[in-house]
Amino acid sequence: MTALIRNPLTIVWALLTTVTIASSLIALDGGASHHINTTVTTAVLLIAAVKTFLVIWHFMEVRRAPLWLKATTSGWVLALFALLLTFYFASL
Amino acid sequence: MSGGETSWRTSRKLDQWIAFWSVPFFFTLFGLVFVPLSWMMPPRSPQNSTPHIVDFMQSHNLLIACVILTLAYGLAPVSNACYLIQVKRMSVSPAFRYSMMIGAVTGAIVGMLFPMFCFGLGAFRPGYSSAVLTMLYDFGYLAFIGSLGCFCVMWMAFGLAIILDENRILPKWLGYYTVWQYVTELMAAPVWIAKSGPFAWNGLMTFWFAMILYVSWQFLVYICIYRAIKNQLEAELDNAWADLRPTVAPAKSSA
Amino acid sequence: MTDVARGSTPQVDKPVRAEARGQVPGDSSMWFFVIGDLLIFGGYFVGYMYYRGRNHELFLAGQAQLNLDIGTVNTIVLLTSSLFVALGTAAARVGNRAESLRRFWMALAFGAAFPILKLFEWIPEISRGLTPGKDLFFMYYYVMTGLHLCHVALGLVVICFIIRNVKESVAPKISFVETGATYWHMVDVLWLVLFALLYLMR
Amino acid sequence: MNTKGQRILLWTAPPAVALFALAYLVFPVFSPPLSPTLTPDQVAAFFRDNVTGILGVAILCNLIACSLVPLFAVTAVQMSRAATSSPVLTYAYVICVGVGTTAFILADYCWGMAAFRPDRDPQLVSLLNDMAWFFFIAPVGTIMVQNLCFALSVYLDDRPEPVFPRWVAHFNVATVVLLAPSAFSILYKTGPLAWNGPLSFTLRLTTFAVYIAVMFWALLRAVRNQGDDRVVLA
Repeated sequence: MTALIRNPLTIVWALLTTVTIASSLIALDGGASHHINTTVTTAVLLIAAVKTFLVIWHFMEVRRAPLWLKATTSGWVLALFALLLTFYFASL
Repeated sequence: MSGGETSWRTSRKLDQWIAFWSVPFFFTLFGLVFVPLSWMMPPRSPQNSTPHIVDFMQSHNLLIACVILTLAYGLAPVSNACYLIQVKRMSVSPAFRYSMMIGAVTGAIVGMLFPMFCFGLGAFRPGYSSAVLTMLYDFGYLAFIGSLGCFCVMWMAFGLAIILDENRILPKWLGYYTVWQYVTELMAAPVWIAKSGPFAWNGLMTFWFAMILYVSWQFLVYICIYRAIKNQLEAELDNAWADLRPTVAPAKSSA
Repeated sequence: MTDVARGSTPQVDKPVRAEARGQVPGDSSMWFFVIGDLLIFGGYFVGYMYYRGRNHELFLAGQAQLNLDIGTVNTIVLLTSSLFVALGTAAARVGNRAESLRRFWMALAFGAAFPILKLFEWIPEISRGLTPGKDLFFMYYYVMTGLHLCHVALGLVVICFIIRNVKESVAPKISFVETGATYWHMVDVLWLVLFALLYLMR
Repeated sequence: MNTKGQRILLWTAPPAVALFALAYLVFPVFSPPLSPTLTPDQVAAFFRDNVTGILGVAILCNLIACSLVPLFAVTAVQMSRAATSSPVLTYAYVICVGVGTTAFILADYCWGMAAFRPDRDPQLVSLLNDMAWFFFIAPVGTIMVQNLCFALSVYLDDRPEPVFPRWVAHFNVATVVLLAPSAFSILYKTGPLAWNGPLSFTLRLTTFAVYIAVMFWALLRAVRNQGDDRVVLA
């Protein structure tokens, strides 16, 4: 069982879980009254980007993949969240 | 012309090439009839005002479009047959072919002929009330864009056949690409609910994304089938036995 | 699509350890599917953000009705299931079939919890009249989470196939296990973005 | 391989044709064929006066709508025996038969619907009647492609002794030309091309009747000398 805990994947998982809870808390108190709150949105989206990157990099083992696969997947994460943020701020 | 050989007329695969080259003709005609001729596509908004709908439904071009389509829509089964013969060569059960065939039959009627006639009927007789014309307008567009199930089963069967096939008649990534067509059908379901915005029948999410994926898929499938026909060995053809033993004719069974 | 497979690498002679530098985990045409799916969903997400930009109040009002707790728990459930899939793949790669099997059963258990929690979330909402036809936000909410749920359902089937493969064959086909794992992680990635867009952003 | 099955299916065609002829003769809408120029009120009045006749034939046609499918099925089997490089023509033929028969059934439904409650708003009765005529007369596309596929399979047959004589193929191409005008019935309300005009109505139905008779005879001959070789269609 201890092998499980010290496994690097589990550490990544623990990080992901805590970050998820953190982003939920940010969303909860920051935007409880449910009106536009740019800090909450940027924080939440950036956290989601980090989480996505972690899952792709470690769980999907893109860490050991050839360069083109690393570039495509991380390129997707960056492009997507950049687009999301630009559309968000453009609409304010 | 096709096949590259000078004597395409005597090519042993003439029936496949004729069926194959009828497909671009049909799709170009399809595109010309729907877009420039009758302005049915890109779809008009479900929010249009009644006078606008009545005016569109009374336009004579719809009738001409209807005539051209009723003459040419028989070619849709031919394009489906092109897919079926490639699936027949795959190492998969005939069940995939038959479900595609049944999907094709259903799709041709509910997805093409019936909506086309809805528009034709609107334009055929000036006397109809705007309520009837609006109903035909809605029915036409919803049947065109909202016919989901028959195409779901076709793309699912085609995609799965390609993925499971060991003879690698068609490339595996095309199988996954075909499965996405299934996803776009799911995405088109909300057209029956939303009357405006991105989920209406002319919306970004349901129509335009699906159109981008479908048109690109159609080109890729078409190129892959061209290669599949071209690379098929002469010995594998169904008529290969015909010139070997003229007298006895043991047709190859392929149950 | 960068990876138009000129015939994917034959699965038979693939080296067992994927650690060899520059080795694509799993079948390369599956990566074509994963990248394509990410692109399609990327398009849907950007579409969502665009239409949200045109009517913030409607989306904010809709979000107020959502159940954030189940959303968060669901995210953690999916992450845990993804962890066990990754651990199971690692165990299968070193040939420890018993351990790998246990981990994949755990992954299946957590994975199956996701749709159940999703129903616990949807049914009260629908009975409160928050149906897809209510407004644009709920249409997006049900269509996107619904489409994702279909991916989860397919993913659960894939995990069952992995379990069968690991349990029955003496030397489990590593590339098949990796392919299934890649698909499941993609489903997890899509949910992470969906969770942020639908539940958290303001 | 005995061809008893095919022969039985073939011999279901003559009674089916007899029933279709009966339906044609008894159907009030066809004697004489309703003119497209009738106003909705006249159409509604016509349906009110002939409810029993129309409903009777609508039910009969509903029952026998697919009675010719066995004949087309045997045609598909014989086509698959032809030595062409692939069964693409046979598959296209089968799908066309499916689509064509469905169109006929939809026409029958619309007439039945119009006669079910003739006291409906005349506009709706007239719409249903128009729709029925559209589905009955206009969709010749599939029958044309069907016959072309059949003709092609005969022309491209590499067998030492072909399944069908070549004149059957020529005949099928001729039917395609004869059936084509009725697609234009959508454009006109009067004149030869209107749906009750000689070109669209009489020519089309006679061509179809002759087509069925000729195909029946040609198929009988083909099945008889099929001898012992197996079928490719599977």
